[in-house]
Amino acid sequence: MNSIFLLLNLLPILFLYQFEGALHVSLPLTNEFTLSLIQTPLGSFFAYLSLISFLLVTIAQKSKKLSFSYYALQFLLSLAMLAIVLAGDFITFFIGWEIMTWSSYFIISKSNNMNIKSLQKYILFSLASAFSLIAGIVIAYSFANSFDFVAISNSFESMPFNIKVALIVLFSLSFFTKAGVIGLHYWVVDTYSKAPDLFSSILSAVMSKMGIYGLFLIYGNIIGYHELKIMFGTMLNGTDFGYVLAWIGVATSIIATFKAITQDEVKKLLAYSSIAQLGYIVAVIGFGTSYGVAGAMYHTLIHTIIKLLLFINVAAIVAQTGKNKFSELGGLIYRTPVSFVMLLIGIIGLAGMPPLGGFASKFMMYNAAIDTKFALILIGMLFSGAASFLYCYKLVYGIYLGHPTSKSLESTKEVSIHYLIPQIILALLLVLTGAFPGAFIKVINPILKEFSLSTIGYDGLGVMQSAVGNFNGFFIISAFVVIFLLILLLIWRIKSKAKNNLNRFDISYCGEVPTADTSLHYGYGFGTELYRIKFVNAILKRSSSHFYESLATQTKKTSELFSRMYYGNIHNTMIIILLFFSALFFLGVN
Amino acid sequence: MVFQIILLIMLAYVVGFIYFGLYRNITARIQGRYRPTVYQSFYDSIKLFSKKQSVSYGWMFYLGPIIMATGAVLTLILVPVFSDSDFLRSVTSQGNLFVLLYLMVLGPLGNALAVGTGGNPFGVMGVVRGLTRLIGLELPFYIAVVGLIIAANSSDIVHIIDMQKIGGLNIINHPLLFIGAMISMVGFFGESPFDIPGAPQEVYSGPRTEFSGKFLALLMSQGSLFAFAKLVLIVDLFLGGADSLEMLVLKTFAIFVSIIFIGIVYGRYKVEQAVDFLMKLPTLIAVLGLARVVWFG
Amino acid sequence: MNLKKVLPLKHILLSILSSALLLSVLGLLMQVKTNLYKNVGDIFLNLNMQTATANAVTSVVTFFRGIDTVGEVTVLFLATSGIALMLSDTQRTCEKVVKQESFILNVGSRLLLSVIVLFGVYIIIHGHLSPGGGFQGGVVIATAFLLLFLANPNMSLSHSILTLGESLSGVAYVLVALIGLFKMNILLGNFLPHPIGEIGELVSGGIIPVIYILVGIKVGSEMSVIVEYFSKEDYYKEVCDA
Amino acid sequence: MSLGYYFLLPVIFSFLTPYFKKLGSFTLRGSTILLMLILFLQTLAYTGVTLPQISEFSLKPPLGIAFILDGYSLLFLLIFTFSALIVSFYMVWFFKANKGRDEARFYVFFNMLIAGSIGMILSCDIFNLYIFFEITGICSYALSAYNKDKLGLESGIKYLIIGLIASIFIVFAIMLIYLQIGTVNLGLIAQRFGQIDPKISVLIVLMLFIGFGTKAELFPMNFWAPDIYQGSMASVNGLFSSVVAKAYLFVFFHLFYLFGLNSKYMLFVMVIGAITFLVSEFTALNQTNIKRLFAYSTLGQLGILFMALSTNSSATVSGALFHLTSHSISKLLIFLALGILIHKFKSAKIDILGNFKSGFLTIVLAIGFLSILGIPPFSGFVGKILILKGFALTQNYAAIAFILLVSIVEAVYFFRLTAMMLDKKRTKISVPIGFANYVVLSVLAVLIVLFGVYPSLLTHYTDLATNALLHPTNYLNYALGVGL
Amino acid sequence: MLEFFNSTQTIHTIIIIGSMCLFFIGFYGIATQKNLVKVLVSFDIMESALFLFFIGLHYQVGLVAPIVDSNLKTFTNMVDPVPQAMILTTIVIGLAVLALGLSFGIEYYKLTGRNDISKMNELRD
Repeated sequence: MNSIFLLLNLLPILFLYQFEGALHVSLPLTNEFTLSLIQTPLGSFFAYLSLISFLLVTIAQKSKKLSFSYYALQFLLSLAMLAIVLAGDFITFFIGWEIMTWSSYFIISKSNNMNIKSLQKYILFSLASAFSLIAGIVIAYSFANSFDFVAISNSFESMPFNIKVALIVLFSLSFFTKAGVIGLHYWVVDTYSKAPDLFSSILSAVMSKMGIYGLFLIYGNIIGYHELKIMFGTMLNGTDFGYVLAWIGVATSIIATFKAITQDEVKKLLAYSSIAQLGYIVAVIGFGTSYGVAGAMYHTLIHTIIKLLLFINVAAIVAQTGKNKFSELGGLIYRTPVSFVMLLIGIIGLAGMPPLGGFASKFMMYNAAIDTKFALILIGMLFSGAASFLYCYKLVYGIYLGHPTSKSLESTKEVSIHYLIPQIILALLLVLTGAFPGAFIKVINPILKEFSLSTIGYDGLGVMQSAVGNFNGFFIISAFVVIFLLILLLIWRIKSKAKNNLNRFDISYCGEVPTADTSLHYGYGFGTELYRIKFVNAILKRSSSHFYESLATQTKKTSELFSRMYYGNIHNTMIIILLFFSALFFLGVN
Repeated sequence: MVFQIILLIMLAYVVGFIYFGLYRNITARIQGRYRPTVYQSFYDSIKLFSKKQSVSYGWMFYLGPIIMATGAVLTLILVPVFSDSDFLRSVTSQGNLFVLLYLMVLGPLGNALAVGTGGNPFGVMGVVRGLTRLIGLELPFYIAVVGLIIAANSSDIVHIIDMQKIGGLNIINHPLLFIGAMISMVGFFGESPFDIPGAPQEVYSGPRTEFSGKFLALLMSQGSLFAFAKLVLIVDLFLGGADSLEMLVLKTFAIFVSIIFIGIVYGRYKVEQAVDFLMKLPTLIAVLGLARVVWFG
Repeated sequence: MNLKKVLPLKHILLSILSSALLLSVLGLLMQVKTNLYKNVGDIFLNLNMQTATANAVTSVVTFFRGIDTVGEVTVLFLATSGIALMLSDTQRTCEKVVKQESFILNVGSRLLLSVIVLFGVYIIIHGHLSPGGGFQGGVVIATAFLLLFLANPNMSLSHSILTLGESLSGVAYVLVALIGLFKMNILLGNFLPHPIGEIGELVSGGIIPVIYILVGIKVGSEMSVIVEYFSKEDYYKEVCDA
Repeated sequence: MSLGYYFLLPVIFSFLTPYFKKLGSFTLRGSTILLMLILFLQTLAYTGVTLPQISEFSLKPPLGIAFILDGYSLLFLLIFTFSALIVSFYMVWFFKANKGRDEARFYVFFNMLIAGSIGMILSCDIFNLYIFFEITGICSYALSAYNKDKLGLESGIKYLIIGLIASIFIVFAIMLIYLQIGTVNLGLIAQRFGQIDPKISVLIVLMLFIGFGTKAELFPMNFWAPDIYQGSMASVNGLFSSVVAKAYLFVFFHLFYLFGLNSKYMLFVMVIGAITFLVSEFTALNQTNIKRLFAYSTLGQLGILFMALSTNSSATVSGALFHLTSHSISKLLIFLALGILIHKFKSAKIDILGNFKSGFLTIVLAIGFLSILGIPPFSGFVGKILILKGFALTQNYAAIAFILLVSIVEAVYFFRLTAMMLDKKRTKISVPIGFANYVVLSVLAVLIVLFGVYPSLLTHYTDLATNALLHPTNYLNYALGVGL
Repeated sequence: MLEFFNSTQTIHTIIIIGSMCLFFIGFYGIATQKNLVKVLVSFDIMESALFLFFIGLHYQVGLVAPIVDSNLKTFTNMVDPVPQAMILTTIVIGLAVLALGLSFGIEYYKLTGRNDISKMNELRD
């Protein structure tokens, strides 16, 4: 089964490759709608991104026994995403969007620890997103008389200002929900954490990117950054619009980062981290400058790689140990060393540490902020980056370091090779993206041209140029490796002959002797300090769940109120009909 | 090239340890107790290096300090210690200020990995406190750095130094940013009032709990390397860099002493107090400086 | 005596509402002039000479608006089926108990039966000549059976005959309509040579008397079934209660 | 073929039912299927001819009564005959599974329900229409009460009382019309309706509105509807939802546009439709009985249709008709599938029904749910987007926002049901599905998908229907006998 | 005096008033009565009122029933036959529905012993 779908997943990639950017299909649905597929640089970037992600995840799924329907739905999902990114008109886009919604819904529902409430959360937010999208689409249609991207883009300029704003808000809301911008992220954490472990990687790495694709499509292609600038005016070197969007993104990033630190469930932490990382992308996407777009693109790529890596890693560990909480894991480093190294690479990327790709993308985004002089935005991003070290460390410590928290963990074996293959590929990709940022600029420049923005310079494959300084990824990573190896050689001698023969109680423990009940794993303790910091506490204490839950309660109350009318008394029903008649009679006739 | 780098490292090593010794010396004097010699840290480190390790926590315990040291050395290379050296300038321009900001954290992270491997909850507690403190600590510093970058419109340190040669020192042009950065520096040096993560009185020695012998020595040496690199960074950013060894020592020493004097008079903040404090006054000062740069610069 | 109980506020309000409605509807209907246009009935009256039935209402019912009558017959048939569905019950628990019957009533009603049925038949076959027709005659026939049931509670009708009459007459009616389609290319076409007799003769009007006879049979049997079910219902009720 | 067969064939069949019964249940079922097949094939044959088609009874219109088939009624005819065919197949399973029912009478009512509904949409005479209305009504009452249990009888009585109210108002209206206009021919009424006293015309419209609105389940007059659905069998519910309600809706809008009421009463009907939609969808949230829940869902969908059909813009109306078709198919699918479950579990409580285990049923139900919610690639999506597109073209953004917002409420309970079906923690009981049902449900599901991915199949007919509805000149010509 | 009563206008007025009074009595009945039989009777009253109304308004002074006999050889000066035909149909339909309703009522009464329509509330969620 797995092999068949692996091959099936290869097909779209080959298909796309075959066309080399010249794909242009149109298919009349009715006499009014035509479905069209057009391959743009932006679309192909996201297409390859998602297709390759699916391929990698499918490899990892070989280690599990999954049903035909699971694979079929997943394949359908990949096709739906392909439809989204290759769509040349909004109907195709929307069809892809909705198929994506429900096929992922059915996959998620296959998880064993899913409950109705979480499923509802997921689907309702997805549908709200879709409905806000369709509202935007039909409003745009009412002016353009066409669903075609080009036609809508052409007629956008002539729309009234309030319609323009409404369109931007509706589309943005829709895509923000998918990307999990704060306030609209209520579903994200629950869904990511409860979905099938390997599917979470798709959700976080690929599906959320569809929101980002949508934002690019709207801001870059359909409205156009130039038009945004005209509409909203400029601020510093960027646009007012970009500034507002940037604050939304930064707020998302900061809040989600703090929330991530306090999570005990591994996948919840990753989910919040996903929200935070997408917050960066949202922050820079509206700048309307080459660096902004390039940064957002780059971070999209990096985040996809990292989240695939981390989620597959965690899925493997969960499958191996059956535990998914930091307080229940720990000490797996020498039992699953390859996994540990992969996760380490992943979190170095996630934290944005220099030698790997994570830094390159962040640097690009920081550049964008400096370019537009959005200093506070930049500081916000840096700040959230600093806070993210804490959850990165929690991730690696909680799972792999310290002491095992239970006996069962001590006999854990290395995870299956099927989990490791995609991880190794992704880790290599992460290194490569860090080493050759120039190569990525080469990929991005056509997209910038598509948005009619100026291109970015690069010097060879290793150097990314920017107005405020260059970044030689290749130099940094080689210097790092060389120095690392030199020091390793130097220090090699200090390695003692002693084997790893320590009893877990052989540690300095305030002069006391720890016993079997003493908790030696600090996995649970992360983030407890944060509650004592006023500013952070204010963030952690608040939750959008209050709002949504009270909304649900209100809806239920309304429902009860209405259903009281339908209490089945035919006598009263008759009276109501007669009264209605009388009322209309007196109103209408006299 | 390799020779120059090794020379640089040696210089940093020596200066770093001397400063560390001085710090202990001066502190003792101020507090009116017997003081160690300036070279005490050297002796300590030599003693520790010659010790034998008898237990093992596994390979990650080794790699952690090595990553840390790598970070320190890389930082040192990327900071132009001598602003007129062509070699250093060319190396520096491969990276930029952002690379440095992140490299400064790479060391602690490597350390943290090793601490985690060590398996001592107190060590991890110290690490967590350190990382938590970092949230607050980096804020004013970041603001200062961002302010300078925007003012110079470049994230290249060499460029910032060159700008100061023309337009005057940043400490004069942007005093508020300097103050913000200095307050952060106090924390970066592990001085009071922000010294909680490693304070032995607090969490049983903090991150270093499980380290001994050669590891402790490695930790100390990279700590001094880092300290030196940070001092040089401040000098480069605000004092226009240093052309010669004397200028370098003078400027870094000035910064160093002021940091010590700031630190020594305060009691210790709890970690949340520290973050709270850092998020208020220093951040405010730095933001004011930044606003000046962005809106009126 | 509690006034509130006898005449609750709701009733008072509703009566006020009804009166108000009545007054305004009256006001409306009084003002309005009717018969703005020539009624379609007047045209029918003119046309009626062609169909050659003495009773214009009958030709309207069975011919001009013939499909209405098919529908009407169907409605009656459906109601009968519904009543049969409700009241004929195989699962009834209590057994049939033979009830005392009065000899005089029995004999008397049987005597009357033929007279009433004959009268009904008369009404049916003269439907196109004088007031009356299939429906009216059918109901008259049913009353004859009602009389039987009243006189003799143990009386039961032969369902197979009733069903036969009901089904065949219904099918025949539709077939008449369809023959019209085949012969005259119009449904319910008057395919019989209708000016065969003068107006006022028994054999006149083409298919109209045929239809009315069929309707009469159908209505008669259906009404009889209805009457039987309802009268038996009372009987079962008593027996079951006891 | 004459249009009269649509009514006369079922009538003959019903009259002969006692004899079919004697020949055995196979004959009974087989002949019903055959009948419905003939009607359906006849309808298919009509798709190829030029419209309108007319067949007169006794006299040519405007004097006589005629059946007229135009684009608008063709669409409904297709829906009705198709639904009837499907249900007649389904009932084979039903009566095999439920032995000892009065099968013959069910088929009588079933056939006449279809015939009555078809009569309502074909007849060009308002009094004749009223007779078909009553035929449909009586069949529906009897079918609701068919179970003869407390619930069934209660629903039958309620339905009957409501039917009486509706018919009183309609009869009153017809009498007023005849008094004013002197005829009951729809063509003539349409021609002369504008010229009568405005006060009386308002009264007539009001009475017709109350009459057909009550039956078509519009808001303040639909409190009975859920009860009826709850008390009836699931297959009957399917018919109510996809045939009967649609027939009343057909008449409502047929008269609405024929009498030229669209300019005056458009907003009113739209608001009423919107309120119906809102209230029903909110109420549906709170249900524990599955039949009741889908009754509310039906009401809600009818609300959307009323909103969209009253707009007088061809884009919206065409979308609404597409949506109507897709809703008929989807609701039929859902009710028939639920019928299988309800038979198995002997209960209609959602909690109990959620325990079934059958991949096939899960898939078809999910398809039905998604289609009703208007999610691609199912047929409901095309309908919904066409409606929204139509509203957008008339710049009616409030309606768009309203429909989408309430649709989210709708999604809440649909996906709650879906989640319940998919919930692994429930004790799962496997449900046997007869072969006939596999066929029936698959056909419906395939149609839903087919119309979703290839809507041109249907848009051809909806466009025809829209044209016929909004510009009834041809219809009027035929009804007035001008074109003959 | 007699002439006054013999005019079409007066007869129509009386018929309208009378039938509408009857109609609204039925209206009041269905709105207030809870007994199923009474409700059905109220409906019947309403229907009868409508029949009266309709037939009555089509009577005009000097017109006779639309039947030819030995005295009357042509269809002139006759009342409109269509309303009568329609009423005939409606009566039968009304009868059928009423009978069906009664049979439902009987069956329901046998099952539950109730005939109060406002207490029919088994059908609720």
